[in-house]
Amino acid sequence: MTVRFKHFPGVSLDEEDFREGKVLYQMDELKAEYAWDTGIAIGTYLAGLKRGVILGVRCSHCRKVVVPPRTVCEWCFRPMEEYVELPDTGTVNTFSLCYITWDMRRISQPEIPAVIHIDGTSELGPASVVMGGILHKLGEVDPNEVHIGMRVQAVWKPEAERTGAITDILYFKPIR
Amino acid sequence: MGMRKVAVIGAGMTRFVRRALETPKELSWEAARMALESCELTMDDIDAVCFGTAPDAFDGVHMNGEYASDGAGAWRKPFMRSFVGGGTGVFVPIQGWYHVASGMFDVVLVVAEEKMSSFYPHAQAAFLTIFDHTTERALGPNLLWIFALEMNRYMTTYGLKKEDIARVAVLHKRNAAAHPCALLGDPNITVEDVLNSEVLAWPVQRLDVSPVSDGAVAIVLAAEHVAKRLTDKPVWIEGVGWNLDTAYWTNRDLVYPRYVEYAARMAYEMAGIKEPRKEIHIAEPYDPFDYKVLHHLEGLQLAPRGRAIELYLDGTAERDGDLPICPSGGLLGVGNPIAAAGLMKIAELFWQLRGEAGERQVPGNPRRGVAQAWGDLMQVGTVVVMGR
Amino acid sequence: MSQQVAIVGVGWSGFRPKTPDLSYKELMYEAAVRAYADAGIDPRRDVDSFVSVAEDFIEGTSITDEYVPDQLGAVLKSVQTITGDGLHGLATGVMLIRSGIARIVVVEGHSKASNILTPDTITAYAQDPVLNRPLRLNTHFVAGMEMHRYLYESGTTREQCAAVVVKNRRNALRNPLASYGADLSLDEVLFGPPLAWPLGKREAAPTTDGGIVVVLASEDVARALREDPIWIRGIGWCNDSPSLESREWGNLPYLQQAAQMAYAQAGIRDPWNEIDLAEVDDTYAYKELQSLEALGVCGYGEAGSLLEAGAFDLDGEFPVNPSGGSLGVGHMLEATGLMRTLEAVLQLRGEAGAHQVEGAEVALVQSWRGVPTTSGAVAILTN
Amino acid sequence: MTFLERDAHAPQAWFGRLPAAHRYTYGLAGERFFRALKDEGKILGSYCPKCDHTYVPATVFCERCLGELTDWRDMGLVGELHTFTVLYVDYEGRPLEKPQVVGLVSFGDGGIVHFLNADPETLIIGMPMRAVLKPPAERQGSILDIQYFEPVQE
Repeated sequence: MTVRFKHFPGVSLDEEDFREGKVLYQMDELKAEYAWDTGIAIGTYLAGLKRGVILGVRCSHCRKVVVPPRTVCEWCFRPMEEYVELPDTGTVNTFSLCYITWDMRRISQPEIPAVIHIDGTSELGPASVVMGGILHKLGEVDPNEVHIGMRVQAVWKPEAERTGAITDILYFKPIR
Repeated sequence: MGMRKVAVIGAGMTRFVRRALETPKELSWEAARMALESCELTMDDIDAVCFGTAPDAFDGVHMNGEYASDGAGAWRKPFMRSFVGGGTGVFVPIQGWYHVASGMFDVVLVVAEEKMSSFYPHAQAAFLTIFDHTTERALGPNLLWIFALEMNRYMTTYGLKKEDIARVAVLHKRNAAAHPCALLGDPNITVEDVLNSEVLAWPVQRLDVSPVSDGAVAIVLAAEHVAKRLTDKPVWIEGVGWNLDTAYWTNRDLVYPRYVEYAARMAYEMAGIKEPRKEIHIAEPYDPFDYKVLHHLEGLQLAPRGRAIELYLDGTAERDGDLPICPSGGLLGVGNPIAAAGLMKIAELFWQLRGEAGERQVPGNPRRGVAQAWGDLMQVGTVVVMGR
Repeated sequence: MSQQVAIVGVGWSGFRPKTPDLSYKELMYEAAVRAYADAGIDPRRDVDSFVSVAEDFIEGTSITDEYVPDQLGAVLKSVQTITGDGLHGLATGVMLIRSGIARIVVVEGHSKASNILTPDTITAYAQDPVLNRPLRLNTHFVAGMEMHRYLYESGTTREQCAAVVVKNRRNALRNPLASYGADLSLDEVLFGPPLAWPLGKREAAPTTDGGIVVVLASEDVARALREDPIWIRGIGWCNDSPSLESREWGNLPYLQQAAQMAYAQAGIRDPWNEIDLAEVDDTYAYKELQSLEALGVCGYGEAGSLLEAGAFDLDGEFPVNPSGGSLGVGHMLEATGLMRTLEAVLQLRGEAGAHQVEGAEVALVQSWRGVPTTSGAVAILTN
Repeated sequence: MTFLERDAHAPQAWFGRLPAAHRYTYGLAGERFFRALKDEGKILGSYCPKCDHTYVPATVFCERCLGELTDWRDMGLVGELHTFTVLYVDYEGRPLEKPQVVGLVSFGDGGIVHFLNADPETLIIGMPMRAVLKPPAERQGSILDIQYFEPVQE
């Protein structure tokens, strides 16, 4: 290529080019709103959260327990058999200390997203690649003390304020 | 029944830049035209067009494939856009491959384009909506979260050190200094620079990450009988593989990319490769973040689990090493216009295997290379093996 | 490479304007279970490759292919998403099998149109952001302009277009999967509310929800799986200029080309005589007539009078949209081509019930990706 | 097919949106086309000698052969009405109080899509239409620098 081509196209602009009117541009914003049907499994999961319960499901075939609920086991393609009320405790599988919001604003106190392996779900081991983990955040903890393997428990919103959402759990905090 | 042989016979690309003046159509056109010129074909010779671009949220056009299709040469041609998130750049040549291998087309133009700068104010915000709309988005996640979560799991499991992982970023950015299209090539960058860069989402720091960019890449694929007529240096697509893991990413162990392994095994089987480490001479694994390369090298069976870093520590990965890794400079150095970045790796192997990579040329007449991309919720692996 | 490709299983779910009882994943799962049972396969053991058709802004998710595998039994398998109509997905399956890399391929498409609260502004985001979108026009204007030019060039009348609606919604009365069966008079369509003159609101297909899964197999596998596979004898697809300014308006050259590609593979020279039924795009009523002409079923400007003469009726010489089409079944977004494929498969198996076309042996299926695109695909199926 | 039941108290739907805002550059062709419209009040086309095809608005590439187009031409302000519609719904799909008349006015082998300032009853496909531009001081380099097209008065 360097053998054949001497010139590569692509005109690079700077932010100043926009500010100073050197380039023409058009702004627009997408208006895209949805009411996603929650359906059987996730609808029931959300109803459980409103009650203060984390629901998992058990596969009718491989007996695996996972969270969040789904109607089919993705591994054996058999229907999930029943809901399982799980404890609101678990173990930190992995975490991060994040200094950037979703829209790239910088924050001084880090958010602590974590994958939390909920107790009572399938174990992750050398023979198994599946566990019942969920994405959430950690709170009431010194960022320097967070570690993989840390035991945590959900901190719920007051019952009256719960809406049937993953944010009905405010965060998970260390079990002391 | 033997499969129909398919060759790459031409390639072209734009510079990867932070903000391009060109529209997505124009970027696609610039790359497509170069690819055609490189093998002295015209649009009359093209039977079908395959197009790759990652989420519409970047370019900012619903059905972006349709919108950009004229720039990619799709006027009055069979045209399709395929889509496997970040894996798209190495998937779209696979799509081109099966267009030709099916016997339905002899010459196919493959174009990948991304204009991330259209997303305003910052492209990273587009990634909020890759998360599950009901169970995850309410937490306000960003893309850095999942990378950081995965990197932490990987580092902690194997006891890897950040200063070692930083050597990946250093090598790739140094390699990119020799790439005329590179956005972040830097011959003098050091491990200290990476370690001193801003912490975004620990353990991920600014220089662990590839830059948001705009750009396009195109290649031309041809069936064997056409390829042999058109060039005396065809580069064959010897193997293809792709694989998608469960969407429930929090139910998986992020320490190891099984989807990459499965995709690689599929491609190796087709290519007849039994010992990848010995039979592959150049690797272009996907490197949007430095630790990802290590992850992917392990999935590609080019290093034992937890030990890919050794390839960087002992010099194996360097351009004149035993297994040069990302001699292009990769996404970390050249830039990461998502789909285009993956196809850039295919173009790099094409140039390297033909001995046309100029300053970046890997010594020793390499005969075979592997390119790989990855995407979605740490979920998809796409692999292409090329040889001459 | 000369490998024939067959449809060995079909499954569906939903087919109602709203499906509030199921999430999109559950909708997909139900369709998949039916299709796998119909084909007699286990997805975890038997399927080599999966193809879904979807667009991000329709789903409300970026990189929406992420959420495909689990409910199809496709985890840790080869899965790809095509941002195209279901027929593009079908064509992808055909290519995968013909290349030799797969022997059984699953193609999935679904519509959760009822979950989209802002369909018009989403569609508008498909307009050119610099040339067209600043005018802030509802994208139906593209259909209004196309219909007007088509009527002008072809001599087709508004009455003939309205008659498409009457026919298709009557056909839908016989189809239990159709959401919009109705016995309308021509005047009720013609003098209904306007949308983009000359296009009336009742000439634009309403949407419906549903999931469709199709199982494809190579010839040897198909013959082993069932006695009555449906063969994909030809499949073609093509684009015109995407720009409103330089495309053709009265004709559909991309569809002509897609049809020629499919016909050449299937060995069809005389569509009118060699094809027994057609499922043809009717996103807007005029498109059915314009498409039939581009498909070479009749000459340019002739479809309207043939329609009026009853040729395209369920019991006519060349039944068109016996299912009720998008006007009668409901438009299923990217899944539309698969909805039409499903209908063709049921017809060719003789399982279409009250809207069965007697003795159907060759079916044509065609689809368009809607405004503002110029993307069409055609398939020829036989039993 | 499921063994699971839906909790009767389950929320029906989860409401959300896909937040996305964009800044679009006009590109190589758009920069030149719209600056000519803004500064000189001209509609430019570009000609492909290989395909004998004139693109309006001007593009830098020929979509037929992918050749680069360097022969740019002033197309004048009068084109021919190729097709039009009367639109009864607005951008969001709500009924319009005053319907919009919209058409494609052809120039060369392309044209401009815009509002038509005329009683639709008086419009005929094929009639000449003139672009009415905003005053120079109000033009910003946008398709809206054209206010509308209107029939050319005899």
